[in-house]
Amino acid sequence: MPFIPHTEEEVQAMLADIGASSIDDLFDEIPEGLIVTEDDLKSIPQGLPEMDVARLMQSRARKDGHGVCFIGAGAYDHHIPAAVWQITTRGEFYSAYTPYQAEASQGTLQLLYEYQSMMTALMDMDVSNASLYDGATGVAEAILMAIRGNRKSKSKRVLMPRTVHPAYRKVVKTIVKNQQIEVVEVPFDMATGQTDMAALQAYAGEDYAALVIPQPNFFGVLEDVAGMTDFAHANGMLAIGVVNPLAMSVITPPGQWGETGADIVVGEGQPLGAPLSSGGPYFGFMCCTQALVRQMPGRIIGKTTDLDGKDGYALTLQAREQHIRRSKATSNICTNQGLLVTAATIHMSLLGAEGLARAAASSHHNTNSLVEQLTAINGVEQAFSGAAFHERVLRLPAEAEATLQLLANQDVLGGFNLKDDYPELGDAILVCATEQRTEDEIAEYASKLAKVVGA
Amino acid sequence: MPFIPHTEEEVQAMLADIGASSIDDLFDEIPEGLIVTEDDLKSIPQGLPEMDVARLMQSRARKDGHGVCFIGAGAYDHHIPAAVWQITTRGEFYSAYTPYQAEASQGTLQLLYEYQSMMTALMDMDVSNASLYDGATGVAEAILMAIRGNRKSKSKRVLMPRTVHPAYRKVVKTIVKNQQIEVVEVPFDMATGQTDMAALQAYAGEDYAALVIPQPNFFGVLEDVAGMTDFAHANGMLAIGVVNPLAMSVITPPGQWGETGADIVVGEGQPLGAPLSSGGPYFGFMCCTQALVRQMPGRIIGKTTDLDGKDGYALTLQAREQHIRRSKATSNICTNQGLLVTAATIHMSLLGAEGLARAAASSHHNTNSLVEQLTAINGVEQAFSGAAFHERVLRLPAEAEATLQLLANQDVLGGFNLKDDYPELGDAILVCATEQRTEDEIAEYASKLAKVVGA
Amino acid sequence: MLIFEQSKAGRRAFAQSPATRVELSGIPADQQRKDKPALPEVSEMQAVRHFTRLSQKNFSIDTQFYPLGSCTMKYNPRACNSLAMLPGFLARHPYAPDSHSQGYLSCMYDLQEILKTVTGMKEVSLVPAAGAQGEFAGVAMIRAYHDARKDDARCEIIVPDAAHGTNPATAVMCGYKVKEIPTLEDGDVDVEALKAAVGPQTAGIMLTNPSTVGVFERRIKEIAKIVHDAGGLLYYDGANLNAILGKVRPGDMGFDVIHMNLHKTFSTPHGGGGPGAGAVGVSARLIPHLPVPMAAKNEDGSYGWLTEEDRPQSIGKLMGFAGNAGVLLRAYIYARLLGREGMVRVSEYATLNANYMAAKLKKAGFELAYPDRRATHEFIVTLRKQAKNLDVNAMDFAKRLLDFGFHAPTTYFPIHVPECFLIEPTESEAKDALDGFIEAMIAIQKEAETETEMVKGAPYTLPVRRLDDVKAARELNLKYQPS
Amino acid sequence: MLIFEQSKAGRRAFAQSPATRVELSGIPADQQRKDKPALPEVSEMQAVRHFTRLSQKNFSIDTQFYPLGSCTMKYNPRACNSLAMLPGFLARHPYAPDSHSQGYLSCMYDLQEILKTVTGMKEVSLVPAAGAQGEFAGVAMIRAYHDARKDDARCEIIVPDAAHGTNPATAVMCGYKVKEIPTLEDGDVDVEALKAAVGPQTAGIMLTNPSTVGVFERRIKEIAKIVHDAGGLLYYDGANLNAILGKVRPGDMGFDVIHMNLHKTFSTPHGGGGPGAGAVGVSARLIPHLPVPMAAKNEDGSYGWLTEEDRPQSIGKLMGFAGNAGVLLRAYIYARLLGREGMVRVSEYATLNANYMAAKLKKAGFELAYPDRRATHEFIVTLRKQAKNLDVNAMDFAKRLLDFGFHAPTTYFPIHVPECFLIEPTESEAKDALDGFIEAMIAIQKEAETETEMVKGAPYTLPVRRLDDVKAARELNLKYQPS
Ligand SMILES: Cc1ncc(COP(=O)(O)O)c(C=O)c1O
Ligand SMILES: Cc1ncc(COP(=O)(O)O)c(C=O)c1O
Repeated sequence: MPFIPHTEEEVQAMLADIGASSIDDLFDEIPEGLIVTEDDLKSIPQGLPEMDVARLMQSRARKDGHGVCFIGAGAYDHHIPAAVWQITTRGEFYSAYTPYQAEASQGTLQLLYEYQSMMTALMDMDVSNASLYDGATGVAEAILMAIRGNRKSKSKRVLMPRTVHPAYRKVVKTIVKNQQIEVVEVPFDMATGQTDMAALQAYAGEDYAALVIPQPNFFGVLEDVAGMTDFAHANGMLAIGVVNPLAMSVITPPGQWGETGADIVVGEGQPLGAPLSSGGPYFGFMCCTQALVRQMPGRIIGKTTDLDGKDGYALTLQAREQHIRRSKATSNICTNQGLLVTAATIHMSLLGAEGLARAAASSHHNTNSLVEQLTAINGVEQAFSGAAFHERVLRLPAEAEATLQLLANQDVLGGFNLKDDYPELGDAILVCATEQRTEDEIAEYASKLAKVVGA
Repeated sequence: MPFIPHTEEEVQAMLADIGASSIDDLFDEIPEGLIVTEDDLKSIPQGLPEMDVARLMQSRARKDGHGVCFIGAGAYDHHIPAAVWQITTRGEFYSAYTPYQAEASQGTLQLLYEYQSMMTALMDMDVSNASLYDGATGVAEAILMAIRGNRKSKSKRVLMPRTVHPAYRKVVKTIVKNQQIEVVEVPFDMATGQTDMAALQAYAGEDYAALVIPQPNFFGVLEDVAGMTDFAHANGMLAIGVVNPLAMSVITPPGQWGETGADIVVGEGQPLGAPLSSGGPYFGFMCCTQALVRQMPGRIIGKTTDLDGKDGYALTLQAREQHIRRSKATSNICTNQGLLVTAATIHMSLLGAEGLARAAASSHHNTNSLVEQLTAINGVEQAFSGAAFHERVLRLPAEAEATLQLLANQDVLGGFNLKDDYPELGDAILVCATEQRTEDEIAEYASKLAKVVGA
Repeated sequence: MLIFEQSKAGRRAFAQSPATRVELSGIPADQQRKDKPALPEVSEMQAVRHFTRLSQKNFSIDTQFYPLGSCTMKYNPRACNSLAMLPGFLARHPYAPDSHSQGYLSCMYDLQEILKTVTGMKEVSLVPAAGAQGEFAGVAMIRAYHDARKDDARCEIIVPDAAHGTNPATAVMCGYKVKEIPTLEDGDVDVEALKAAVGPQTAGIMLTNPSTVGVFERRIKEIAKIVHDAGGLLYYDGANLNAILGKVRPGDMGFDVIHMNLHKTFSTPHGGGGPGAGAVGVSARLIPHLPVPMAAKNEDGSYGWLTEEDRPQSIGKLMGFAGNAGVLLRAYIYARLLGREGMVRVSEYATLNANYMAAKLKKAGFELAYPDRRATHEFIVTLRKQAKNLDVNAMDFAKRLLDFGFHAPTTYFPIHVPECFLIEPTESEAKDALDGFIEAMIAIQKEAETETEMVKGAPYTLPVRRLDDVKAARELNLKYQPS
Repeated sequence: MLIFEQSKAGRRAFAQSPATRVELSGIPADQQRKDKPALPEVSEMQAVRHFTRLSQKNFSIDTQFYPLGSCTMKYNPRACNSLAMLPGFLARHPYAPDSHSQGYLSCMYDLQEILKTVTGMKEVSLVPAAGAQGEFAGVAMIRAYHDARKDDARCEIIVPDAAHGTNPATAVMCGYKVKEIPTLEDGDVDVEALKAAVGPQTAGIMLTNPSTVGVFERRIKEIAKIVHDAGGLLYYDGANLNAILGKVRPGDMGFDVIHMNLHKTFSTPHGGGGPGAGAVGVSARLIPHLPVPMAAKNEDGSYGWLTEEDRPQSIGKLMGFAGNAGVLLRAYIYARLLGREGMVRVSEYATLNANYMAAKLKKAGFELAYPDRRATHEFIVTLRKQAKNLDVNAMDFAKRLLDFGFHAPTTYFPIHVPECFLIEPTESEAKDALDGFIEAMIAIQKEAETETEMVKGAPYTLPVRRLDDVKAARELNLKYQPS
């Protein structure tokens, strides 16, 4: 029996010890009529040996994953060192659980402490938790946290620029709406692609718990993060940064925004060692100021000592969490994205600050050269004038969806179609070329696009 | 600098400790004119980041390995559990060396002891070594060992059936010829595909050190191993079995051949967990009787105890080996194929006797059904009448090489062309369908072959 | 030693980034980072060695028996890992067009179908990232259902006192008040208390069956009727699905919405704390509210996505993309390896193992929390006598078990049972492992009687001795600071 | 516990073999196996757990500093593993037609070219499975060369006394007699003795440079001339190539044939004892004798094989197929990661590390075997004084080093230096690791002086205490036998 080690003899011996005559007896407390019949399950396929499942999955995997990827929009095709996943999938990391027994989990715990140290360094923030589900849920948790933690505001309203990833805004809505929290959207400047600072100013003096600040924003455009952070603080709001962690190796990090820095920072950890993998598992990261640490959701690891005075690591501040605090917890999160954090920690150790900066700068460079070549095509134009990092919005002279499909048919995944989320932009797409894209691939995209749009 | 951890500061500090002013100084004992110039190496490509090398290798790997494999001929496309290589490539196995410091290598040593236990069980022999390079060199080593170890014979001649893998026979020749050892080939019966017992009888009473006995032989045909073993022993020769280890899960093992069993058994370990991988690394295995253990080449692991009386494992009988015995060693082998033995030990543990028998029987069954379908094609015939296991020789109604290439062009790798090695068989190929081949694949081969040979 | 303590300025893993550093052209100087983040600077080998050695400091399923109750720590087949990480799956961008996604989509569609059938629910969405998010999705759907009916007065979720902490926390996140009901002496929910608790304010009840006390809720149908009659819906916390997989279906028990912890029952790895996957299944009336996106089969046999447009009443999106895809692939692979016949065996042998351990520990003198009940896939031992008489509590037993090479069971949960061990062996452990654990418990009991202080000082054989949790919380040290 | 001791009749890893057992049709009953081989019967998880835990009992490069002299235990880049195991490479059958082998063949061709250039040889064959087989190929070529010239009287191979055991063992396997020549006080070969040894009976000499005593053979050109003048050929044992990679080329020194240990210099993993790869390179006159097959570039730019037919004077085939292909792929990947500039650095930093350690150990009072020489990539410490004065020998130091978390250097080799440690740090170790080792040596020296018995009882912190080798050889126990 797959994955069951029992021999018939053992089963009999065990039943004898239990005092039952069959395994079925062990289910005798289940009320009549509830036991499933064979017929109930017959639409589920029969079990297959590993060999057959392997053949099936190989044939399915071959259908996907081809095509040269110029899509970013929150998930990026960066290089991941081979060492990362070879170590991450070692049984001791892969098949352990949350380090409840600290002494038997020092591997995971020390690693998480190192992760927290790395994330705070990258963000220039005081503290970090040990992960949330993903970037989108991270924003939602940050908003809930800001509402709990903002002592200057009693409001359940937050300001959310439309330049935040549309999927994140949707997730935020799903998560916070039941708590009567109002998410007020702030428009963007159609010329620059930045949040409209004038529109933001209109909220000055009003009671909002927080302002969300994306950097770079969904369009790749850099926001006036200093101005926005200072605006928030001047108006009693907490500043919540939503950042691409790789970008923070070269772009001013949230801890340095404006006069005093952001209060909470969240984002999608995917660029730090998670393969594209259809969108998950990735991980959400969250950092905040020391003042807010007790409002933070998720696991936090602290350094301590053992009975002999030796250094060790343990889960700490558990009184924030659901398993202790139950209905008064900072969040319901329990299982997080530990293994991805393991990968990210190894990834950051292998790249280091210099390696991350090179990957970031090289991605930026490749996108620049992609944009240059694509905008040389008649009718293809940059949508925004604002300085942008690593991603760019282009207007197309043809229907965006059809154009992207024609490119895809030639195995070029040309970008993310903005039409559904930003109809005001017309036929516009978001493009991205990471450090993995070669000059040939970029030139090929340009030549294929030129043909497709008939230029 | 790739894979070099030194910082410039450290280099200076180290040079200061050495009392040298530059790294170049450290090479100052090298005679004038021998130091390589940049120009000397310029045809070697410059270093590439892992990302670029990955892209290169991925594009090269994609050129190979497609096609449905019906080739056997000494290397078989068997299922390997995913666990095998995930554990085998753990750093502690992968990046360790020969367990010279036994206390720091109990992982490898215990595993090798378990391997020896498994191989002796599978072969029903007294002892096993910890591997040789491959099956072919295993036969050569067995011959050298037989000549050293056969007390009844002073001869430097051995008998070698032509049914032994042709590549093995070539390797034997390369290795033993410089020691004036004569390898006398014994013909096979064109009807059965077995070694010609009458021809063998002709050597009765002559002084030969050993008779090599393949099972199954290169044609897949089962030899009269009992008769051959008893013949050898009756004539003062040692019996050297050359077997497919997977086959031994269902076929009479060498320890049970004839009256007293084979004396030495060698073979290719590939069917026990090594991927096809272009022919290597695989491993050669060798077992023998207790009487011959001190003549055996290669590492041997023994169980012993530590200072506290606790069980442990260590290299033993090292006095046979080159690092102790130098010019009088049983072989020059030093590095063997340890990691493949690691894989094989895990593989055998996962399959067990029952799993190996199922894989063997299922391969046999699939080959039977392949042969049935192929011989239904006009002009395609079985070459031999002898009972065969898992591989079969077929005569084709068309030129073998051209036929195989036409099949390959349709991504069917149809078998091994026997023409070069056995011209007397005409246009004949050796086919094989392991347990991994599906009914559909077999049917597809048949239908493509039918078209190719115009039937 | 921390990786930071191995850092030297200028050291790096050179092969891991582009060979040259290019200019950040177009980015204004004031937006560029001035300082260099203090990440460790180590060579590739140093990183590999450091993390390889760190890993060795963990207990895990691949190395130890790990009977952590409520967590279903069973064998994670290695094939699930290698097949989910096939290059084609890893390379698929979440926004790749359907034409480049048929492999992945077909797996997701098949998985939805399998989960529907094995739980008896009408439709399944795979989006939630873990159990707690599945709970959120479930309760949010209950709310969406009442809202859609303008049944606005329903502001309470009923939760048994034995419930997992995520249950009340989730209810609150969905804007509900929590009403707790007690557990009876025999482990069943207090149905009388439930009757008293329900009313027009009742949005629903969150239950798990078998419950977190390790027994099957025998009056489940009656409970369902009480709640449904009051106009509430029933939520099933699928954390304990391993106990009944292929044996009883939540849909048949009357639940309206369930989540499944695929990282438990479908054996995707726990990864040191995640990722998980908390797929949700619903009865017919909640279908419109399921979170999006979901995999769908088109008329031409190809696969695509169902989105907000197709499901305007959906509670919406829960994750940035479509959920923990790689985890879902592993669950799918596991499901195909097991097949329908294998699923039934999961619950049967998980139950056999738990009942065997319970019986043996009881014989050895340990006190079961529910001695007159069948154990399900897990059961509770209470060490209150040991704590009282010997001053050796559940934590001491837990730490000492580590020295015997066993991960401790879940301790001090459920919270209403004093000094408890929640023990879940799972179906993948052999009798030898169970016997070894039982012997260790007996040995520790003896030690507790004769060498009390020794037991209270455990563990002794791990990388660290017992750690000071209080200090960790009082003198917060949450990141490396160079000294 | 052995895996056999976890076995239970009837247990297995069910997913790992076909679901049903089919008949062995067509095979006569007397050829069918009657008994069931006594392999362990365990579940998949038991096997995974057993071997995962076993692995943890090893020291390895990924976990420890491993300065095993003559073995070049350096970092094995993880990329080499994952890229060599790409599905396309793993699935290629060795007899696949060239049309299905262009990826593999192009890598092999490129590798041959790189190795040619970096060694200064004229052509390279990749077939040999390890260093010793490379030696065999080399000496067999020397023999083939003399034979082809009918120069039949050459029956001796000269070998320095410091040579690795494989050198004399190989010469004998090739049918030669071995003549040893001594090493001088300063570590160089005794050239006068060499002059006396050569003659019409000389087939060749086997050398490694730097030699196994860790110094560069300064009179190498003179040696080459002496041997060549006598009509012999020069064989280069490439085990120490790491010392001179990209710095000095054996071809330029006058060697006629060399082997390379790709598992050393090109960092393919040692795998607990292999597999290796012992590629051979030759000067022009030996080209016809190289072992087959070799990768070749066709005129149309495609790749193919050179076989016996193309090379009728080849010594022939050495391996069943074309060698340890997966190891060769790893070496190729490593070569591409390094590039030409990286190769030079290998020898430079390997040499820097060795000289640094030698200097520091000398300052700490340890006796170097060749104190007046530059160290190359390795060097020798002799503990003869410690053995004599304190009764603590090299083996004791070695075992005690294990307790400090360092693998011991090579001990008692080369054999002519008493109580020696041959220490090879390699270029991939950081100064911190070297310093740690040096401190451990100093600490052990102190212990040896004050706690002699303690040192002699080491190790204490490993899975076992010191093992009884004599018992292992006397009471041979080479396999599990159920008790
Ligand atoms: C009973 C119960 N409910 C819910 C959960 C929460 O699941 P997750 O950790 O996947 O969020 C758990 C997990 O431990 C649990 O045991
Ligand atoms: C100097 C020297 N020569 C030859 C060899 C033999 O190489 P291999 O072990 O690859 O057969 C070794 C390996 O240890 C060596 O150190």
